[in-house]
Amino acid sequence: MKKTVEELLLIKNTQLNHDNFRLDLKSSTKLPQIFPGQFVNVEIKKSTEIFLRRPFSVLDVDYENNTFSLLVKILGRGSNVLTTYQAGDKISVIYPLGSSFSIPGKDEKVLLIGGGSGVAPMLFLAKICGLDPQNVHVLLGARSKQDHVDITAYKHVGNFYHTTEDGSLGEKGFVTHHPVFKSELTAFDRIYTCGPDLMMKAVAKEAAKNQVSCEVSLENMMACGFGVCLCCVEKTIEGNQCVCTDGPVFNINKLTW
Amino acid sequence: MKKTVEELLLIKNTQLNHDNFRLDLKSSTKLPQIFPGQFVNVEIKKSTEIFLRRPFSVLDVDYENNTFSLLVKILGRGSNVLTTYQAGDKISVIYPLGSSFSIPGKDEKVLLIGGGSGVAPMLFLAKICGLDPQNVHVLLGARSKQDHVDITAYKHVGNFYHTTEDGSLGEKGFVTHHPVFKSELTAFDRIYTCGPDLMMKAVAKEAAKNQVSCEVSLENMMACGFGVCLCCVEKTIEGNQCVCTDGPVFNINKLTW
Amino acid sequence: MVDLSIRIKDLVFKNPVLTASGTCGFGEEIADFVDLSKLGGVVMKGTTLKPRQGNDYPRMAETPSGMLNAVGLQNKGVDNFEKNIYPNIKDIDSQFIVNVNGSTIEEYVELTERINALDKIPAIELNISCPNVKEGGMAFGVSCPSAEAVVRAVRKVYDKPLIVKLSPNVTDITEIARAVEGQGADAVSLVNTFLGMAVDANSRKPVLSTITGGLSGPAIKPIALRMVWQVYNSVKIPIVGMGGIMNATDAIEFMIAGASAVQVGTAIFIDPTIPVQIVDGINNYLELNKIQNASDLVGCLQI
Amino acid sequence: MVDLSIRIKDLVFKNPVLTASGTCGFGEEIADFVDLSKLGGVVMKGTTLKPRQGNDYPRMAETPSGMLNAVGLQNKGVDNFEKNIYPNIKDIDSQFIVNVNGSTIEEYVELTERINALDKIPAIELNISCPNVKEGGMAFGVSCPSAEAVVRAVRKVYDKPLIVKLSPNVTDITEIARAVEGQGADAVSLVNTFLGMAVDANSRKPVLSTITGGLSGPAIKPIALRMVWQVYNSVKIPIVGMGGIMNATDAIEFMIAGASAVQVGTAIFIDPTIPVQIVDGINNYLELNKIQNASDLVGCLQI
Ligand SMILES: Cc1cc2nc3c(=O)[nH]c(=O)nc-3n(C[C@H](O)[C@H](O)[C@H](O)COP(=O)(O)OP(=O)(O)OC[C@H]3O[C@@H](n4cnc5c(N)ncnc54)[C@H](O)[C@@H]3O)c2cc1C
Ligand SMILES: Cc1cc2nc3c(=O)[nH]c(=O)nc-3n(C[C@H](O)[C@H](O)[C@H](O)COP(=O)(O)OP(=O)(O)OC[C@H]3O[C@@H](n4cnc5c(N)ncnc54)[C@H](O)[C@@H]3O)c2cc1C
Ligand SMILES: Cc1cc2nc3c(=O)[nH]c(=O)nc-3n(C[C@H](O)[C@H](O)[C@H](O)COP(=O)(O)O)c2cc1C
Ligand SMILES: Cc1cc2nc3c(=O)[nH]c(=O)nc-3n(C[C@H](O)[C@H](O)[C@H](O)COP(=O)(O)O)c2cc1C
Ligand code: FES
Ligand code: FES
Repeated sequence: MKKTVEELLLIKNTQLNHDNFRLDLKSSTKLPQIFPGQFVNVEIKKSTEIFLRRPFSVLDVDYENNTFSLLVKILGRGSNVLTTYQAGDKISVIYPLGSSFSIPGKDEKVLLIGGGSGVAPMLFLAKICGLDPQNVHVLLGARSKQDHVDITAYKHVGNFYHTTEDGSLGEKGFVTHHPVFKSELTAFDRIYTCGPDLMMKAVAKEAAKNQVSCEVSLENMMACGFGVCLCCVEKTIEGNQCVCTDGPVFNINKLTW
Repeated sequence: MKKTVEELLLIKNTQLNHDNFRLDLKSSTKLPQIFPGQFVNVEIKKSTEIFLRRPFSVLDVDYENNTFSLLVKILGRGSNVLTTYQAGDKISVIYPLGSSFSIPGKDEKVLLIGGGSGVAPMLFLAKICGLDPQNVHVLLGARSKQDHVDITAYKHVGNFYHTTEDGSLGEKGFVTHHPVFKSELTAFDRIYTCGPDLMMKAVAKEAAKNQVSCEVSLENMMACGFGVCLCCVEKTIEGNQCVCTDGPVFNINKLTW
Repeated sequence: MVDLSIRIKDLVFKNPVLTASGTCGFGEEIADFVDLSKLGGVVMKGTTLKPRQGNDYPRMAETPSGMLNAVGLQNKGVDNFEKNIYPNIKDIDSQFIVNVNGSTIEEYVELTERINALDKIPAIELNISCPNVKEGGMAFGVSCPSAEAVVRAVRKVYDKPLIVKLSPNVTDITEIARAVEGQGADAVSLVNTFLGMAVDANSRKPVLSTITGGLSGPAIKPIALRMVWQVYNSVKIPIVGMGGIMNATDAIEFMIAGASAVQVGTAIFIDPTIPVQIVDGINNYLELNKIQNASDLVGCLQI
Repeated sequence: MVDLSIRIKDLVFKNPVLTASGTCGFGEEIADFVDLSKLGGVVMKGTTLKPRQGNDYPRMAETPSGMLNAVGLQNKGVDNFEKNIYPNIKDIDSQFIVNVNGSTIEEYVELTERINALDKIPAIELNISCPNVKEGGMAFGVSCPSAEAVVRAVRKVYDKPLIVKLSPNVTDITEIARAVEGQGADAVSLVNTFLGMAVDANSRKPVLSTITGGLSGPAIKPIALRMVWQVYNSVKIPIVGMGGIMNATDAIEFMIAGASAVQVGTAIFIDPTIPVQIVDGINNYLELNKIQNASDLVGCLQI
């Protein structure tokens, strides 16, 4: 898919919880096809402090209206300013970028594990992969109930489970402590995960041990996002590879974790 | 008057013509006293490109409501971004800065000459000096009618004259071509002027020739605005002086023009 | 119609705007965004004889109006270049320049000979200023004798235009420029990145795996511009200027200060269409100011 | 309660935050905004024996995340300092340091002697790195022999803490640092401004009356930080770090890299309350991280 730099129109900025926002962006032309796991690189002009773009995964696409959305969690300076943008603002975006999750086979049973803002690509994937909702299991982890991002639009794509570290929503503990992960892991054909490094590594470890196919989405620091700076590398069994072009989605059997 | 750094609230941003805006700023505490000719130094955060503050003269003060206004003409990057600020935005301002125009004696006849955004301190001065409107003559120059800034609130402070370079409003030509300036100059006790360098120099030359007291307001490039960087200097008969502290208002007999 | 073309020795660039090494891959990576044939030239990613994995992650830190990188010349080596890159670029209507790197003079020479054999590579940029490698790189570029030694050796085996890329991490860049001019360099390009560092106050560790890295972007523009002007006043060979160029005005400033051509680097990360926008911007500037040839701008600073 | 105090030789600063020379006048100019006694110290505007008018206007250009200045040591000379400044500052509860400048070694020495006679000036900062004067200034600071010569001469007539301010416009700043340490400097402060330049593309003229000027502000922070770290690893005397410090995090990074104290310069132009905010910020950081003494931070970078 051809990558472009485009000024998009912010049509809606919705606060989802204390530090997560959903931005809906509209293109004035036909949207390129965007796959789950792919990301966009966003210019944040309204701040004296930001120089580089900031990468965000695509949360959902509406081809009919040529809009797509991002889920932005406030982490630092850039994400903070971005969430102050208002409907009507223009935002320059480079997209679509990176690799996507592999689409599961028709009857496969999949487990999608999202933590923090890592829920974004998970839900897009859940929607796209067109499986019988019976076969789709989504496990979302957060620190506590108030950190959980509720994207109700997705409620129909499958079975939802939650964990929170303080037990205020769903199971108490990390995603890897949830029964669906602990006891039913080998029942899944594929696991997909996106979130904090530690979470993904814990998931990957169990998946590898149980020989379940597992794909992770990495969030290495990026300068360009389209493969020219070589800053975002991850060690793989084939040497250093760019997370922005060879990834962000990697099958764990390719990583040196 | 003590200088402070304060976050002010932008309560109104009014577009006056194609490239001039009036910003009304409100302090949450009691305003310090501000004199005509004084300026404020404004931080412009909403842009990746601006580093230093930008100085703007005070156009008017409303002590009752603890508000004052600025007249901002779009000249470059900073002024451009500043005019996109909206009511409700916070703006950090260092103020009040610099020297002020000398207040005329009770029965003196004064001529105030403003060009471009230089009309800002002129009108504030006209309002403050408390003269019989008969004795106040305000001459405003602009390139053409559409560049003229109409601040009707001031219409009662004195006699108004206009020049435009293309003749689309008032006399055709520069301010120095206007009859009130050309033929009645010696009738004035004081001349005050603020605007483009070339205009002020032309005014100063005639004033000096006719031995009429004349004060000009300079707009040298500033880094700090409060006398520590020594970047804004103007050559005077007493050596280099800071426009931000010794000025911006200078009597022309102090300058080496 | 103004004439945008500029010349380094006998090599003609259709316009003065090149992309900088390490910021545009081998050109192909930005082909989605721009028509490469609109560029004056493309300086490709730093190449070495043998493949290099580069430095460990993390390799990047954002800084005020700039960034630090510590890539460390990751590349697949010259064999891969010949086999997999050269065939794709050789017929594109622009000038594709190889950025030549080595840990020893012998490596520089051997690599240059390999590149010399490639017909459609019209020039090399000899990188004696990479701050991110343990051996060679910048070490060659910060003293006159070592800079002279590399250039002398490479000059012997290379007849096409030889551009030597200088390090700004020196007390007097004109000294180095004169030294390499003395050894037959056809042009100098400057500047490479400034040695910088980032610290994470929370972890109290360096941000980069290599502790220090190379600073690029608009932050360095005023220093780079000064160096271009100083070098312009002390050598006769053309200068390719770079360092923080983000738009046509920046590029024009470098040309006024003495650069015959410019390279656009970090700006590409912000927007890969910037180099082509700069070509258009220079064109407009020349038309507006009724200047016939881009080359008339070079060094026209009025003092 | 954490202990913010730091020490250079036998001189105690109540906290590690000083204002940088040329950016806070003589302290009085920012007294409207801050309680000067909350600062670790104030390094006053560069002073010379005789009054200096400085360079012509324009003296300033904004640059990406920074600025160029070409003030050229405008000051009213030491007589005026003694008569009109010293009496006002001598009883303020902070450390007021004179930034000493000269065109010749003799001038440096004579001025130092004059300052030595002022009881309440506890230290001088010897500026051998001003890029904006035709004679002296940076010329002394970019080679070891000349740096040594000035420091040697000044050391002879000055017993109180002698801080030498280094230029970043050198190939190897550690060499200069070691040289001045060898001549008895009690501390080094770094960095002064980087030599830079701005061009006006419309007029095709330099923006500054002096063509080149000194670059300061956050743009230079990564380079300054690297230099502090390098110098920390090569001298034993304390380092006063500066260059683009805008907030407490920046200041802490400099301390982690090896600075015993920091100076805040250009940031004051943006907001003169920043130095005091930084004092508070360092205090909070130490409390949060359960670090007892500010001095424990110095050079604690984990590699
Ligand atoms: C492919 C990809 C997809 C992503 N998708 C999403 C998403 O859908 N929603 C979302 O909220 N975030 C996502 N992120 C992370 C997002 O890019 C960072 O949160 C953002 O760049 C932080 O910018 P900042 O200016 O707020 O932080 P800064 O002020 O620059 O830094 C604050 C902190 O954030 C850390 N940080 C900075 N950049 C990154 C980064 N690239 N990855 C991880 N940590 C970083 C820094 O180390 C620092 O500690 C994604 C990142 C990548 C690489
Ligand atoms: C004491 C004082 C009072 C002022 N009062 C007003 C006022 O009431 N209303 C108003 O609109 N403007 C006023 N100005 C001018 C105003 O400060 C500049 O227009 C503004 O700083 C330009 O910023 P910018 O980012 O838009 O321009 P930039 O993008 O920084 O520069 C664009 C152009 O503006 C010129 N410029 C930049 N700064 C100045 C400056 N300080 N003075 C003159 N030209 C400059 C530059 O040379 C450049 O050519 C005043 C200036 C001073 C010093
Ligand atoms: C990520 C990155 C990688 C780079 N790699 C190289 C390289 O391989 N060879 C080289 O000569 N310069 C390299 N450079 C330096 C640039 O070519 C250029 O000299 C420098 O970035 C200054 O220009 P800029 O500010 O426009 O980026 C690299 C720069 C960056 C940012
Ligand atoms: C306007 C200006 C004037 C300066 N004058 C002096 C001076 O007189 N003596 C001196 O040693 N340094 C002088 N400096 C350098 C600063 O003290 C400091 O070393 C430099 O600006 C880097 O720090 P910063 O980035 O925090 O400003 C001056 C800097 C500026 C911006
Ligand atoms: S972010 Fe530049 S190559 Fe991946
Ligand atoms: S602007 Fe800094 S002294 Fe006037």
